[in-house]
Amino acid sequence: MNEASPGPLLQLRGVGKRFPGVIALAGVDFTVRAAEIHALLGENGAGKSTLIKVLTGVYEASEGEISFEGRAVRPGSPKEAEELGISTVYQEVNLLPALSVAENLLLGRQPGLGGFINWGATKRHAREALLRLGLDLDVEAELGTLSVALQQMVAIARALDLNARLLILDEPTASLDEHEVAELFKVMRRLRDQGMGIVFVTHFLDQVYAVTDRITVLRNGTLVGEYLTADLPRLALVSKMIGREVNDIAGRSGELPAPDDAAPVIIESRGLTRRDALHPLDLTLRRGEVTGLAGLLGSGRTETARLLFGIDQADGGELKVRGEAVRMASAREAVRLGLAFCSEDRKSEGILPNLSVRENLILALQGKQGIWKTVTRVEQEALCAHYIAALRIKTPDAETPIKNLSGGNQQKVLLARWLATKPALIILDEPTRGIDIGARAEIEALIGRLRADGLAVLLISSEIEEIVRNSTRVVVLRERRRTADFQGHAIEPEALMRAMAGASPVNGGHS
Amino acid sequence: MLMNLKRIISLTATAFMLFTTCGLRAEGAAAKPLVVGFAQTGAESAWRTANTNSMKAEAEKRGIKLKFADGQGKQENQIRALRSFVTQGVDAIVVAPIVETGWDPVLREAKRAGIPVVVMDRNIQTDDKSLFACYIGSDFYKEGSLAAEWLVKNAGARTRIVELQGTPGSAAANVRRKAFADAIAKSPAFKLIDSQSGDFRRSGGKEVMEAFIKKHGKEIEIVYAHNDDMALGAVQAIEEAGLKPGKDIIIVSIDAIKEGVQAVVDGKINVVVECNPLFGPKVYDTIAKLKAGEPVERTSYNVDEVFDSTNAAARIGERQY
Amino acid sequence: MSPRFRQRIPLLATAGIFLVLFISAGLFYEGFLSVRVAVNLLADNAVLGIVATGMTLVIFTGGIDLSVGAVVGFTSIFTATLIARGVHPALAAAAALAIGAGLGAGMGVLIHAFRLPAFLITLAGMFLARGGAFWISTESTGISHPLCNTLSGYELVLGPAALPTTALVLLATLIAGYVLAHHTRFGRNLLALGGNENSALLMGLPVGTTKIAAYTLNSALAALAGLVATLYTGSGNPSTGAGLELDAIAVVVIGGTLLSGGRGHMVGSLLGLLVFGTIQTALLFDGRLSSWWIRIVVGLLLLAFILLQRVMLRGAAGRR
Amino acid sequence: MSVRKKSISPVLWPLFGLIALVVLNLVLNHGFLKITILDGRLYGLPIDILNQGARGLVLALGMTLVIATGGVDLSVGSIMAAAGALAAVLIVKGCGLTLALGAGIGLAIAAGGANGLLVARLGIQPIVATLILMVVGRGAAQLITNGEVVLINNPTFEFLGNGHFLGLPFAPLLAGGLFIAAHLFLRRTAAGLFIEATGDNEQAARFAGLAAAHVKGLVYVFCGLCAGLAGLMAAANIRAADSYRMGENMELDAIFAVVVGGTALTGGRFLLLGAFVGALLLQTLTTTMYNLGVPPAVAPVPKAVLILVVCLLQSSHARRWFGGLFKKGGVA
Repeated sequence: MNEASPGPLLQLRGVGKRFPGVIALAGVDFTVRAAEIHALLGENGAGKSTLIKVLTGVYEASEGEISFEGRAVRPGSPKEAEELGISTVYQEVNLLPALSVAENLLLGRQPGLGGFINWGATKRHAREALLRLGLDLDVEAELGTLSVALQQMVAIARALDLNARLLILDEPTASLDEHEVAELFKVMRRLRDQGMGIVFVTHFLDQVYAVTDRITVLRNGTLVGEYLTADLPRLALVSKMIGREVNDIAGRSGELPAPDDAAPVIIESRGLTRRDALHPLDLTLRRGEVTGLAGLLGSGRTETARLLFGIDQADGGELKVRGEAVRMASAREAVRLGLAFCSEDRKSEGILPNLSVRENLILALQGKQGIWKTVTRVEQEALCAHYIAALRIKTPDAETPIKNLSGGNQQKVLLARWLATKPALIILDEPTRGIDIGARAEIEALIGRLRADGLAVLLISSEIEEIVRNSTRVVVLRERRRTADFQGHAIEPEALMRAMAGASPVNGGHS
Repeated sequence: MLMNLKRIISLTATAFMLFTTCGLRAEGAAAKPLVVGFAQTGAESAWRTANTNSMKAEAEKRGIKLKFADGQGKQENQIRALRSFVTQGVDAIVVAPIVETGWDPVLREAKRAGIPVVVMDRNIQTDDKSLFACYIGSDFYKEGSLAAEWLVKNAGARTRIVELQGTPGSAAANVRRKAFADAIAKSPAFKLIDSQSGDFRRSGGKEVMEAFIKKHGKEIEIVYAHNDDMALGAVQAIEEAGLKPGKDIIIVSIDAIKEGVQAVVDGKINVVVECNPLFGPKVYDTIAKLKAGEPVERTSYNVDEVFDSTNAAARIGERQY
Repeated sequence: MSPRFRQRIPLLATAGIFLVLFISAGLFYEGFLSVRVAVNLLADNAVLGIVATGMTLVIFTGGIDLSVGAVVGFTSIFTATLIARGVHPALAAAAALAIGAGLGAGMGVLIHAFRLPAFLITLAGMFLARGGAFWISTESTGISHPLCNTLSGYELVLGPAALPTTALVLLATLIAGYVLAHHTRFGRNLLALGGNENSALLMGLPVGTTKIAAYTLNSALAALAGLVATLYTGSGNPSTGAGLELDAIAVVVIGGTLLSGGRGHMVGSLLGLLVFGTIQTALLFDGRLSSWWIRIVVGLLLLAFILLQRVMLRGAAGRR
Repeated sequence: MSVRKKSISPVLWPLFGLIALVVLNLVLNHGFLKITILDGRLYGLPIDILNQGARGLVLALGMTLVIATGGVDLSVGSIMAAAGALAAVLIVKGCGLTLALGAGIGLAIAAGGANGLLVARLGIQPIVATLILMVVGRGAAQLITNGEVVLINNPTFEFLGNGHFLGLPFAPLLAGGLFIAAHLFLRRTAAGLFIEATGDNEQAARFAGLAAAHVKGLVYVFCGLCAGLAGLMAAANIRAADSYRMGENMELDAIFAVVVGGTALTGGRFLLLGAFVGALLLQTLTTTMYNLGVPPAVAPVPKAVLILVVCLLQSSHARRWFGGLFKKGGVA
């Protein structure tokens, strides 16, 4: 360690956070020094968000110690954290688009007397704060009229203006273009050189290597390790994030058949694209095959699924279902064409929390059949009984509200919802996320059965082994583009990881 | 942002001023025909509609330009209308006040502008009698008394009364109630056993009467309704109770709208005391006198009659409303 | 410049519509373009204007208050009855304002602390206030007190215009409302809260206090409007202000303030009030149209404004 | 309804309230529940409550479905007035009864469609969207009748509001029949499921392939239809269309009935039976006022108290808070 540097700016020791029934964070150590940019990395559910919320006082840590500038602290609210000198710029720009730039910068602490605002001073102050970031903006303009990148900059300016010594940037680059990212990095470097500690959360590995000094990796709520960026090869990083050393990853299941180019095509996309979501994509999904869609978070996996299923509409390209061109205008149409989609966001896009397991289970089938052709009560109960048994759904009975079930069982009900529609293609977006190991194995077994039954499956997962174990073909996406594809025995974890990481020979070379 | 705003305000203000001053010059020119502003309470009953129509039709007949304002049951709207009439410089104002108080400030403005105000139908409470020229009204007190007198003469042995009040707080309801109470107090045999508001509405009269019948049963011998609409509602309720309105239960009502008189002819209502809504002729006559500088009666009443089985059939043909 | 201009379109549109309305009414109706009409526009809409000012603050937070009309009625009969019984008007007014503020604070606490829907809670508040008003008296009560007479007789003469007390109170309220909404931290916090409660919380703003204060202030302003109504008519009437809450909401929405909160301008509410008042006055000058046309016209204008806002929002979303 | 054992409980609250009111009335008036047979039809205070409450019941039916999708419809009172006015004017003009009724209902459906369009298609908040028609609708009603109370002399039409069928009052039979028909339609077809799914989680419903926007739009159409029918019933009840007062504040009563009946304003699971009981509770409350001699002007106060109690009972935050209070009190 650099001897000249003083003690760490921020130090976490054994910090944990429990929610009823869930351990989101366990015994994590995390150290940020002044004048460094520190990447906090991990796949979904790794505990990054929880860690940040603990730091900013949204959550209170269940255990462990936090010290900031050498003093033990325990921020109780975002305001307290800010007063300490810890400022955060959140992933979603948490500003108010209807208010002016100046106001967003200074809301809650506008200069003035007795609660009255001195607008002149406010504007001057805002202008100066932005100039410090090298920005010359019209501070009276409504924030919403600015580009997202500039909004992001305003958020950073707001955070800095609080006399921050530690700046947390939670995925600030998710919606920025290359040029904007470069501008942001310039600012970040300048701030670092001024002695600020910056925590940078991102899922773009290129950016990690472009701007950070140090990396901390989390996985499943625990610490994997802290590394100097320069010392950690890209492939090694990916393997740490994903949780397996490259050599550990289990091989492919021997049962997987070879891909059959003669198998009937269920759905085929040519140049399918949507602005800010996906570059033109060609994809062919065939009967009796599991196509794995691999890529890191933000690579365009979910966006692909949403376009295929008609949730979002494509800006360009064409889509053919069983050889016929379709304009996928809504999910309803997708269901009618025999598609099914298990979304990764179970809570907001999957379950109807207050309705029963039975109602959740038959919803898609009933939606497909329309209002008049009802699934009779007897059929409903038969379906429930069948799937509860077949998928081993643990529920007191079919009438229990689904919100009372565990995540894994909710997931199985949603799977059953789609299987009941007898789809030709099922898109599974992170089907095993947040699910315990037993249920995971069952779902993987189910995927195999579906393939054997002649369904086309599009499997989206951030777990490489899951893709490797279950897919007959794999398409890799990186930065919203298809970058590679693999078939049969070529589907190897290391190759996949390389494709996902976009490894340059220098970094990936020595593994 | 602020600069823009200031521009909007100043622009608006300038335009405003510009046109206002233009307007000032134009104000002098007076219209030839007599202009009368009429602030009506609303259109809450058939009586009210007849009243409005009388005012409108008579104005047309006489070549008077009538500015009609419907208060939609709100005093605020009526005051707004009055002030607007003052601004417009009408020759005379007629107001049918929705409540008795709260008119002094706006009447003072009219007085200052030298516009005579004729208060119609309901009266106004004020200490300053000079605020309006005269009151042409329905004598609510007399109506209530007439209804009670008819009962004293014709009710025979029947004495127990339920009352269907008008809208709480309205002059008609307050005075008709008081007059009736005063009158029957003189005949101790009569007893008011229950009283509720039917809001001058037909549905209100029906609903309250239904409740009364169930509550008091055969005890009810007489119904006194503050208007025909409620009486007609009560008739329905009584019929549905299997009783014969007008026979099993005596019904006394006020207003004498055509349908009410018809009910008397049919024997369903025993008596209706007229509250003549046809104010048009008398109001315009008075205004003409005021304009000519002739003296007018301070308080005058439309002649109200009593229609019962003895004369209803003969007179039903004359009813215009 | 263009985006700044764009964000002011609703306000400019309202100002434009007001001018078009006012001028065309002036061309149609003789005597319409006069100082008196302009003054009356303020004096006759004072009650509505004061209520709309308070409502603007609540709508800024994304809330709604249905109880204001009833609070106006309650205050009116409450003060009149007290004065008629010999209580000094100033004391009666202070008591009425305190009751108004208390009711608002109570509703605010229920809405914020128990996350209850503002719609239902303020509906209950409306029933309570209206019931209370009629409980005090079902009949209107005239008041006669030297102070009241002085106040209601007072006029501030400015050139050709003579502004009565009611108009002055309205102007003072509007100015105070404007300063509060646009020149204090509290006012900006209201908008922040309505824009995104979660963001406001993360920015460290006092969300709960602000929300409760908004309802308190609004009810206090409704009570003030009740006092003005009492002064305006020189009498208390328990049914004053029936349906006023919807007029106030309409005025605020016409003024370009978003009912979902987070976006709006106090000047818009003033313009909305002027549009509303101009329509009513024009109809009175016409004197032939039946009053139902006013409802239809106001409703259609409301629709037009909401659609305009919708288009603007879509545009804003599309650019992102 | 017995199938749904768990969902009965929210209905119990208004049911208790109803029973309490009935008991109160019985104490004050022993004949409260007395039903006799008069001219071959049932007769008594409970029958009146049913008869007068029939309009409220029909409104509450439509409102339940709107609220189940997370919306609200403020325009029902005005739609009532407009539909009643149009039918009355047409009858008076000598159009056939069928045409008049059809026109009234048609107008109401169109109004509901307009609401649905604004809410579901243009994404305008339900309160604002329906406020427009609340204002315009009443104006239109007055325009149709020219501000007058239109008298209707048509025995067939009157049957809708006052008639008796096999000795039973027709209006509540109609309302009850509608409830049963609606229940059968909603529960025997998938409509009920679609509505609840849309209200519970609109996004998830859309992801599952439901046409959530259509569902939202259609409930407003149905609500408009119910309002139109209620308007016709109100006009028939008093043989007159009072465009000025008909349906005044009925939207609030309807919302109230639905919420008291255990359907949350946030949408999702709806309880037709609860709304039914809620509407009856409200009418019983009104009749109780008459019975107690409470001036109608003060009648809003008990309503306010009821709303507050129901809101607090339904709020988990409030329950937790009071629970904590109770626990503390218990320990001390």
